[in-house]
Amino acid sequence: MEVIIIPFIACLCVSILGKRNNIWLSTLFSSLPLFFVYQYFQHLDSSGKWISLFDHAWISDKIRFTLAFDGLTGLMLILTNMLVPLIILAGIRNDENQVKLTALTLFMQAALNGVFMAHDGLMFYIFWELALIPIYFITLTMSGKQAFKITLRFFLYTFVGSLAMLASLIYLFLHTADHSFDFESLRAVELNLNQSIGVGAGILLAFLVKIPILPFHSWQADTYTEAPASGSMLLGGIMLKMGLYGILRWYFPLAPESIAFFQPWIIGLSVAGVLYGAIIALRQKDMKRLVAFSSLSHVALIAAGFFTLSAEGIEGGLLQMFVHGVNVVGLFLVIEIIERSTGTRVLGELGGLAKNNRICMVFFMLVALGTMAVPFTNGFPGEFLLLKSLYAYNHNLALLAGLTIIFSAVYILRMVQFSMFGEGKKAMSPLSWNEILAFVILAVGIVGIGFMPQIIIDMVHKSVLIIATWISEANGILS
Amino acid sequence: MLEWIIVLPLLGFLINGLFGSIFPKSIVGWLGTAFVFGSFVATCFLFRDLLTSLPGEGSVYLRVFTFLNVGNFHVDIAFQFDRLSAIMALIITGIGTLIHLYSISYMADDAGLYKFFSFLNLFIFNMLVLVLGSNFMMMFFGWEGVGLCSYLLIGFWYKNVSFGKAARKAFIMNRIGDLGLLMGLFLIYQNFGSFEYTEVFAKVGRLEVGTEICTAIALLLFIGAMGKSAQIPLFTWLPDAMAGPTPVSALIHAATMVTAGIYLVVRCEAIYALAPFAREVIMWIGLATSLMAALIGLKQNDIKKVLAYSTVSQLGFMFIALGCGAYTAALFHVITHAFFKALLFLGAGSVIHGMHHEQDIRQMGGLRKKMPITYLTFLIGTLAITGFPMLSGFFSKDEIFTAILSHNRLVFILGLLSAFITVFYTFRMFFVTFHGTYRNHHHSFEKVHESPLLMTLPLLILAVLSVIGGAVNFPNYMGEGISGGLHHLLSFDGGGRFSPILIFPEQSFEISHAQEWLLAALTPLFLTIFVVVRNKYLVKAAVPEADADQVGLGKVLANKFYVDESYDRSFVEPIELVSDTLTEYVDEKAFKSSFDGIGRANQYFGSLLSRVQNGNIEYYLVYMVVGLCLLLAFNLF
Amino acid sequence: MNLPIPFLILSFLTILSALYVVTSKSPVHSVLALIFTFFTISAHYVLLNAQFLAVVNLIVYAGAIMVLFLFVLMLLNLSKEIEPIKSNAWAIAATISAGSILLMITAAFQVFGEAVAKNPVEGIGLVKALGNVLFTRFLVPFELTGILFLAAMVGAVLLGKREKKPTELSTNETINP
Amino acid sequence: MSSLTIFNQLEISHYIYLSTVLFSIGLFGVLFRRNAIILLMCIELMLNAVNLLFVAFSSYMGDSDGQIFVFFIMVVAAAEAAVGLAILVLVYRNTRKTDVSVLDNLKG
Repeated sequence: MEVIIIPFIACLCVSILGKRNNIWLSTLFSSLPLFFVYQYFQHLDSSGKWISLFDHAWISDKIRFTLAFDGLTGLMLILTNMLVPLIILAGIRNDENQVKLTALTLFMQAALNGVFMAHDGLMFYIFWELALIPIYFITLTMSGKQAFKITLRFFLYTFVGSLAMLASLIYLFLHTADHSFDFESLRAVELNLNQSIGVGAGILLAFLVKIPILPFHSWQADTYTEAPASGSMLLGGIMLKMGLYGILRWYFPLAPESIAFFQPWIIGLSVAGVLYGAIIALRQKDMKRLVAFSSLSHVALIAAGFFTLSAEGIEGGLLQMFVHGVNVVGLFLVIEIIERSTGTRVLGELGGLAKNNRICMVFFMLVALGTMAVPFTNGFPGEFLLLKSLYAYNHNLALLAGLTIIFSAVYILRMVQFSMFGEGKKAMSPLSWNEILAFVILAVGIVGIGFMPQIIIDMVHKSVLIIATWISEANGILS
Repeated sequence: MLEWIIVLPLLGFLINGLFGSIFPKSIVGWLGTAFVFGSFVATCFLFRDLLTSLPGEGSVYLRVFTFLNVGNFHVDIAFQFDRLSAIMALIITGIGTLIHLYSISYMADDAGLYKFFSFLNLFIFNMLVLVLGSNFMMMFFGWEGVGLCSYLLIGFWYKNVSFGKAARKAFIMNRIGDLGLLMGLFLIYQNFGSFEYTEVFAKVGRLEVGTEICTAIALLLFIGAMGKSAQIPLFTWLPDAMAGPTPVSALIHAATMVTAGIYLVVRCEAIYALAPFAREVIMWIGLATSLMAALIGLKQNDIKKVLAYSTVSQLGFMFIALGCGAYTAALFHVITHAFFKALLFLGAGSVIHGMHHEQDIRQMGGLRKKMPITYLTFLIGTLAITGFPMLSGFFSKDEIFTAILSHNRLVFILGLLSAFITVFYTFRMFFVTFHGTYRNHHHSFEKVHESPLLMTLPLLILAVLSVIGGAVNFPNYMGEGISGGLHHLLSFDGGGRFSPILIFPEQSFEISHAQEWLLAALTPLFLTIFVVVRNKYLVKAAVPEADADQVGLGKVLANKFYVDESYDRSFVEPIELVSDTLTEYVDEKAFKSSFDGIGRANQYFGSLLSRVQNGNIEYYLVYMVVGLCLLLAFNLF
Repeated sequence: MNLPIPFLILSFLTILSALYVVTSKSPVHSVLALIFTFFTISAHYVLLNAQFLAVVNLIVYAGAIMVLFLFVLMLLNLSKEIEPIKSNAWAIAATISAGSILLMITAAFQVFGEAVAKNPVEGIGLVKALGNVLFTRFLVPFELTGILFLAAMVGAVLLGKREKKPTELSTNETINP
Repeated sequence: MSSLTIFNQLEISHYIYLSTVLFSIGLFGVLFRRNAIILLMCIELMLNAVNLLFVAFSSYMGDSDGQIFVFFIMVVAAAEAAVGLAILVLVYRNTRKTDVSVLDNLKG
């Protein structure tokens, strides 16, 4: 409960204080939840089951306000509460928008924490939608020419998806024995194959749009590009993970019978998305757009890994979720700093920035390596496991998806080359302390996970096992 | 001891990388060198221990921590110091130390000196991980890591855009190979359930020759080797990689990294022994690479480019040997090649240094008088690479040809042709550079100078090694006691926990007396070519034409068979076209518009419906009445 | 069917005058016809033994409401105004709508209305009986109607009050001629 | 002939038909006419049709509630007429017309 309330109160304080608010204080407050997450971890027992943190009757006695916690949730909470302070910290800008952005980011943090902890279907849906509100306004903040149109597209897209999920949840709710939205009750509903496919399609749609998987992605690139840096970071770093988390936490347990039906489709689309995003990213000039498409490519691979239903795929995917969050935030941070000091983020207009700003260059290189999945950076173990799981599923698909390691090298190095190397066309101003601090924390994340990915795997392993058991029970197979 | 071998270069990287910018320049270089030298010393001691006090074990094993443990997949960060990795580690740290030493002086004027040394140390670290890792995962770590260092060092002078392009090309080409290697690794894990060399090879040992799995794995791994060791079709990056500082070319792109492919095949001998078809493929690709690179080398005028193509050509030889199953010969050639090619590159670096960064041999000439040490050592290197009798290159090439001869006559003849061409272009380069008259107009001849001691010392050491390097594995006819050292080392079976490197006994390449005579008759042929070259470039003092003046075959060769251009045409441009098409038409038009189309359709129907709301109460009344009627009707019927 | 003559005559007059209300071109004629309709309806009430309501109907509708209408007509001087006639399409639409409602309601009563048993009680339409019910069971609604009336009165007065600023009126006129 | 005897000869359906017809006439007027005053009068007519039905049922069933409702409806009708006419006067002042089709500012 604390992890939702603290950011929310901080959000209120920032709104009230207005311009007098202190960025360091906001950062401190937004990182406080990490401490509580640590405490929650102490409560976990060895079974890996969800432990209830808060339980109170809400709309009715059966629709309760329930928060629960397990390793999976813990991973997402760490990701959220680690990245949000960084986003706030890096977002210092001396204009009116800063207060607004900080307040909205804190609100977002509260909502995201809620999404990851919700144990009740309706609550999950409400937090899910609640997270959409701040990001909508954040995206609108930097009103570029097309901002409104793009934001509307983003909003409608995700909203339609969530409505489908709501319909599915309500359908399940009506079939529960005790008319409850509780996760366990929803899961206990016995569905036949057709029902399961229908319910699954609804739930899945919300997640696929959010991830986004190939045909549902057209909101993504524009939104990333138009949103202010903190918006892009929130979207790419954390919000996409909501969809992936949702697949694991809600789709797999609630409609396990339908997985076999959707599996080939989702994996096929994901692999197509991996290539599609990578190929488009090859030629982008706008750095943010490039990162958006590369993110499309990377995240699709995670989805494919999940749907292989193997331990490597799911746990590797979870690892990669965390890693992708760190890397995307790092990339957007660098791009933001470049844009702030040179006024552009178009590759043709930049070059030679390494000369002025060595720290930025080193960090950029590090994030780039992480994104390219070079060994001993964080990107490698996850991508390796994902490709391995995909390989076990289908050799040819793995080969196709594996092309991403070539393409990612091409577009990431191209981005580094044309912004950092070559003859200097623009100069960069020196970094401020808050930016350096953000860099250092992210760099530690990149290298640390690169060397010891097992920490994250251990965190989620038991929760994944439980979900895997549910899937195999429902499908009558023991894997 | 094993941990020190690996940790020291990493420490060097971290210290120089993090604090190098605040150290004085003089310290940075010596610091970097010291760490590598420390690693070299540790390797020597450990190697001695391995040979003396650990006779039964055959290897030293060090498990650090579990890297990943997911489902059935388990992989450790673990190291294994056996005879094969010991040899590789000795080359890496030994040559590495010399090149570090050389770089202190060579790079002294560069502002990014600390960066240079930290990258070099990082490279040594990664290379050691590659060869010392106890499983395929560790090898892959090192494999990608050296690729990264290669990228960083080729693009070291980042202000130059074309250098950056060369660096990216190297990295991406390597990545293409890595994809193949990665697929090979997946296949290995799927079939053998482990990445540990000992476990995998133990299981492989139970399979039969010609097993499809082995062939598939062998070919996939070879794709990785193609990328790293610059074989057709992935060789074009290596000549471009000469954009990096010369010590980098010597260390990475001649002596160590590019031989990782050979190491991979030798390491997986158990698999390749069962895959004759894959070996055949390797042999032919090696042959083609060797010939093609040698031909291109004929018309290159950049001193480093000539050496680069000769490296590609020599790597081709090594793969031919591997294809014939002559693993020892290949490894032998790796060792001798590391000596003389590092020597040649460092010599070239010395020339470039003395010529104030002029690399075109047409601008040189007569340098023999100004740089005697460089001249002398370069001559030794040249003789070694051309296979002058009793120098190191002679023995290793001889072994390779022995193996080829007993394997396939056609390959033997073509390989011989390639070796002749080597003689031709190497001496061409040598004569044009050091003999004749000085031809540069920008710098006066007086300004050309011999390099300082720090640079000539490594040259001298390497020259000595190039001369005596053949002692590593003298052929049988040199006498029972001193011959076949490397072969014995690799085939050693102590019966301990680890089996020998070469699990399947290497086939012995016995050749008849007639064939021995044939080989012996080759030396006069070498000499003939030497005389031809000497006549053309020394006596007649011919100067190679500019690339633009080339005609016919010469033009094709000068343009490197138009390989880069055809790659651009057949891969780069289509992909860019696809990318643009996807961006412009599919993403913008198809996906986005279709979604927007739904929105627009809604708006249209909305505007149709909104006409109903015309604000006129009369209409509303009619609607109301109609609605009432319908409601009643619905309830009634 | 054997219907009593007074009912037939009354019904005939009621419908006839109602039709005249609807069709008459002059508003004043409409008002007068409507008053006549109210009279006939009151007569119906008498037939139905609802004497009190018959009287109240006359007083309230014919006496108060219709006078209000007449006052307004005179106030606005609308007696001469000929309103624009709607097109034939409108006439047809209105006829069809009204006709179908007639049909529907009739049908509805055919289905549901036959079940009502005739159970007349003597004297429920008298003041005494109604007053008894009104001031006991319906006391609260009755009081509330009083408040409603008051509110309506205040509202009507407020709305009907002439605006203080004549300029505002004139601008409005120019905007909406 | 007293009213009671006539009452005894009547069936509820007669009044149903009568009030339905009246109601429809009022409705027709509402739909057909454009003069706001006539519209209001038609509404009164419809209300009266309903009243008539209420009274008829009340008498038939011997339940005085129906008549009470008629009483309330009259109250409401009077209030409605008062406010409606006041609005009408206001509209006329502003537009010089009582034509309802002019008042179409609430377009969708």
